[in-house]
Amino acid sequence: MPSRIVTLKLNGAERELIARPSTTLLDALRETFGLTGAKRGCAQGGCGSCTVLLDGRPVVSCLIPVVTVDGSTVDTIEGLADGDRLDDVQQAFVDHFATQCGFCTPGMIMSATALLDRKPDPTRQEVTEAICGNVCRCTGYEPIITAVLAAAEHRRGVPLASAEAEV
Amino acid sequence: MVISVQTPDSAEAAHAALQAGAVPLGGGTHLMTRLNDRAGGDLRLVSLRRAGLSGIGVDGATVTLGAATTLADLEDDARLSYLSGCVRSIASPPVRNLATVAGNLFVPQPYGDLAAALLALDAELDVLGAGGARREPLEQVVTGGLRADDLVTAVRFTAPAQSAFRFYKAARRRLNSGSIVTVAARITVEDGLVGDVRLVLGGLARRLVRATGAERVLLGAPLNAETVARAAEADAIEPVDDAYASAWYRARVYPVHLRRALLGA
Amino acid sequence: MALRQGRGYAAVNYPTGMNLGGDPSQALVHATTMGGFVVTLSSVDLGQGLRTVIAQCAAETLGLPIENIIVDTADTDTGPHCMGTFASRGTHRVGNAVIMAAREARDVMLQVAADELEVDAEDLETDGTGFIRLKGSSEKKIHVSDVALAAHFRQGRTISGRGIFLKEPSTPVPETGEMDPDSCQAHACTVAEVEVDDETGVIEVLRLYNTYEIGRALNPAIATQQVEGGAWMGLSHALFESTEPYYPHSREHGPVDFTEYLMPGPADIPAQTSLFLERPAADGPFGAKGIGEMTANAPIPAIANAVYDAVGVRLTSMPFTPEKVLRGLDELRAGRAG
Amino acid sequence: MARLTPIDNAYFDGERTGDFTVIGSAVQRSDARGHVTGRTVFFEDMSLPDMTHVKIHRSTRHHARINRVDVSGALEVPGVLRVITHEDVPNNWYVVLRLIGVGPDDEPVLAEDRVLYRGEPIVAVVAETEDAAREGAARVVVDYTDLPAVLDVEEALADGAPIIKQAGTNHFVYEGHHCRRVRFGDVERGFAEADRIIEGRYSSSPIEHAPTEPTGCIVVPQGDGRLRIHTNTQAAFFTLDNTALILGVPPTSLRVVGGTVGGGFGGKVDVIVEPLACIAAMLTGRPAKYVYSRAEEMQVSSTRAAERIVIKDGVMDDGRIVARKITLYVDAGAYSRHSPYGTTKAAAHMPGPYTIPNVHVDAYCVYTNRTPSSAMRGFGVTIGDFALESHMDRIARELGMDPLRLRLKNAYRDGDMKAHRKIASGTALVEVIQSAADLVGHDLPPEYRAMSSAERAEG
Repeated sequence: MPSRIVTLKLNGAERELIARPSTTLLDALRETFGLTGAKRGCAQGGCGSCTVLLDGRPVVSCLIPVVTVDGSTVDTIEGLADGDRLDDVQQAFVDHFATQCGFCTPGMIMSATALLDRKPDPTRQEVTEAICGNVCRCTGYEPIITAVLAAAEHRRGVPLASAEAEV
Repeated sequence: MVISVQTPDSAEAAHAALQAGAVPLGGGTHLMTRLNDRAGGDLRLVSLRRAGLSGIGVDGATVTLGAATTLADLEDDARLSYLSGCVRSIASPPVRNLATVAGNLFVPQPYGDLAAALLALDAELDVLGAGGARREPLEQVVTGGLRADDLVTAVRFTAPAQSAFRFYKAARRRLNSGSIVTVAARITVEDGLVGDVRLVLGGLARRLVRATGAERVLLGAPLNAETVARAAEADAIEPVDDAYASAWYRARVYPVHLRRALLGA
Repeated sequence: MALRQGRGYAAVNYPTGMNLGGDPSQALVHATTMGGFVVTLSSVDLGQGLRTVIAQCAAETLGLPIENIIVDTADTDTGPHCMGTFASRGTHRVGNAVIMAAREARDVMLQVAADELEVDAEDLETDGTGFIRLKGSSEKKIHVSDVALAAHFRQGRTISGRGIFLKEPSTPVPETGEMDPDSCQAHACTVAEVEVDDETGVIEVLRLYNTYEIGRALNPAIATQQVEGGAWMGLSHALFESTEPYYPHSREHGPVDFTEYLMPGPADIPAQTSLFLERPAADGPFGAKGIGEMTANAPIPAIANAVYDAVGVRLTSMPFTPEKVLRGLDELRAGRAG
Repeated sequence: MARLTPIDNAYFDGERTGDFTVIGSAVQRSDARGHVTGRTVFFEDMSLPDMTHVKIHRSTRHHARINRVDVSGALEVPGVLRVITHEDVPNNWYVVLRLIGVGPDDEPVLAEDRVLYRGEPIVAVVAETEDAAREGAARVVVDYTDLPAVLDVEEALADGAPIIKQAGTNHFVYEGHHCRRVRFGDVERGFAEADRIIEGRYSSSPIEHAPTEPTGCIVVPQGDGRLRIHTNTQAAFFTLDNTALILGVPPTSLRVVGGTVGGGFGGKVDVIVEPLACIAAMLTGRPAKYVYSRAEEMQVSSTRAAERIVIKDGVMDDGRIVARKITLYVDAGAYSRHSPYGTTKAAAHMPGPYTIPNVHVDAYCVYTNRTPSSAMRGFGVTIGDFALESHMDRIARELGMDPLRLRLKNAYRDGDMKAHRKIASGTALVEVIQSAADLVGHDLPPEYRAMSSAERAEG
């Protein structure tokens, strides 16, 4: 089985790995780089738990042989926070109690991040479209939608609930 | 098990890999789900991601979609706004960022809604085969398939006239749901009568169905509920049971959805 | 074609704890050198927020800020026995065990503080900010970190406590079914408003109104998560879910992925309006009842009853697929025609 | 901030005593930060060198005798280390029921001479990679003789039905009875006195827990000879005790570590993955992972049981329900797991939150050649509530009565005796109905408004 060296720009840094043909991007993130934020919920592209950004776009990383994306930019949940400081989508998920078991959360946040990067002022409908590939079995989605809309407001200058609380 | 993945940088190289027995990998949204989950013999893949097959060309009324263009690329292209409803009805953004135009042509029903739309638009395929490049009507490929070493490089169609294209999909959920009935149609109405119609049904049967019977009923007739009801009776469709709906239900609601697709209500 | 609206009602109760009892949970609590308190358990957090609520129970009982509490759980080498997280038992069973353990630890903590302050332990109180003070005095006080240091290094005492909760097991009488199944009962009433497409049988749930009686909302934000997520699951069961879509006639077409196994997505959810009532349970931790399971139950019949209200079809088989509604409508129409 | 469900203090005001500092406040979840940063560690996030993988060869038949199992093809697959058959399992019985005091053991860990459902595990394959384990499992060949399958609960109980269980009946036996019984008052007399009889039949199909995180575990052999089991079980000691019994080892030789679970809903109460992963680790001396694929989770893991519930009520024209007879069938699938327990819970829940003087319940736990069902959120109650509350609506319609008044009239209250002969206390059905009526502007007359769970008005 011919393995290949693959280079990724991963969360801003050039990283290399040796990949077998069957190694998926998800395998590479979790097993090679130890970035276990992206989860394996189904390996069928159906749950969205493994969503990461590939060249800025949300993708289900379980369906991508990593050798096919050599040279690409990959961003994962681990790259969002600035040290201990959560980014606004993460903070909104915390503030609005948008997590329960937490398994869908990283993928959900990456889908939401991709949306807000393209559309800082999404409608509720656009939020539901953006996260419709991310299965959550716990929350019923409403707090997640609320959190994404709150993060969007924050990007338009409205402080997050937590910031208000601190004042 | 996947024993190799080639990432050729040209259509010719990709085609050569197919001739050597490799299997084409578009977005992987169908094939990879199987490979991740099921045992199987050794498999060599050829990825089309880098083969120069992506891109959307609009030249006058002629539209050319590279085979490896993603569904998300179609969704984002304002020139293809008539396809937006169709594309957004397919799966979810993280899947549409991978899934390709040509891949969608070969997924089994009740998926493959873009294929229904392209068939309604009477698309042609650019195919690189053993004898070189050729054109194949999509309609022929939908029924007859392609050879294992044929490589689809592009899909071409004529853009529909203003508001002449209808796409309607009934599914169990609003978003990200397999089809129960998909209706894709190119239809023009002149002086109250149907002037031109091409009608394709997805989701109902094992394969896409060109509803030629319905087309005959519609052609030259007034586009109203009575005509559409007759049109819905005109084809022998063999609906199927699956996890989404029974054959009975599909058959039962097909006339309703045909009417909603063509008349809007 | 018509979209026809209807409203349906359902009211339910739900037992807390394993049926027939006999399902214990234990807790250990001990202070660390600087006044952190570790709650040691073997209980499992499934995402319902057990860790957080348990920390609240411990903090409240000890009279300390929640920041002082560490919950260490689900390692069978260190944590004492817990039956498990199911049967709406976590908050109730584990909460009670933690309160018992924390009370014992609190007693030691106050005794140590009393010895340091040279007063009677019975005259001390906690103020919730970390100080233990003489009742009625703002001067005479000691911080819990000093108490813990004193216990460790001066007095040579462990500030610790043990707790267990067990509802005595009941055995049903075979002939009559006489038994004591539950610890307490939570309650819910759901009003569902639906819209039914009478040509396709598709049900849309527009709104769910729910009142839940939950004993005590130990953490209203987490309780809200439980009830909203639970009502969503009820809706999902009602309209979509089955591993065997043709049960019992055929075992075929069983879903194998999240595409085929249908659940409402973010675009398919109704507006939920909820309200809590609190009738504290005599044996519940601060009166709390178990609510994790109940919340999925009432929406199902409420939706069925709303469909009847809308179109006159009595749905007797879950899930309420468009096909079942449409077959019902067809029968009604055939009956009317005949 | 989070949307908080309001608490209506007007109800039970006198009972809501207590002055709290932390209880009752919306303390932030201690796990939220880990969840949003991806730092929360689920069992599969553990990275272990030298890990092996377990995949299962499963029955393709609903009910069959196993004539022969040929594992030679599996062993030829490069990377396959071992195959595990029932002969490698020291005590080849799941004992979940024994631990809660219910017998007999009825489910093998790996099938021996027969299979009772499609998907039943027959051989476990341990390999260097998931791909190799999967390939190995696919290459196992089983020679079957099909036996008649029973796929319907009522057909299973009918005279002449093929008996699929070695215990000799297609139903669980409750202390000599065919079913869990509740007998209260005299239901036939109640029917005779009733103004009308209202009957209904309700059913459901199996439901999957569908946690986003599949059920699984990683077992790591320790230097001291013990096994450390990282698992997403819902019950750490349940897993520990069951696994020790199956392995025939002292419980002190195992350590279960878990507590962080990507959704359970009852499905992770089963102890299915841990014993085989432990055997794989013991046989290879290496860490072993066994995690369900999504397809296995959907079709092989336990379901919420399908139920069939028949209700016959004796009702007075004023809305009082004077008799309720319930026949309830739980489709346990091929094996007991927790279904006999859940069926008793279903019986205990009847006749719902109502005070009815004559009650007769027969709750059957029935075996069929289906995927075994087991615990799920609302175990024993969810489907019963669907039936009961649909039936209440049916009664209200038939009587032409307001559905909420019908419920209030029959609502159980403090001091009432339930059908299982326990005196009710802490009830609040009346109040949740009154409150919900207010939420939607549903008028209730003063006498219904004045009702209280704590006391009944005179007369």
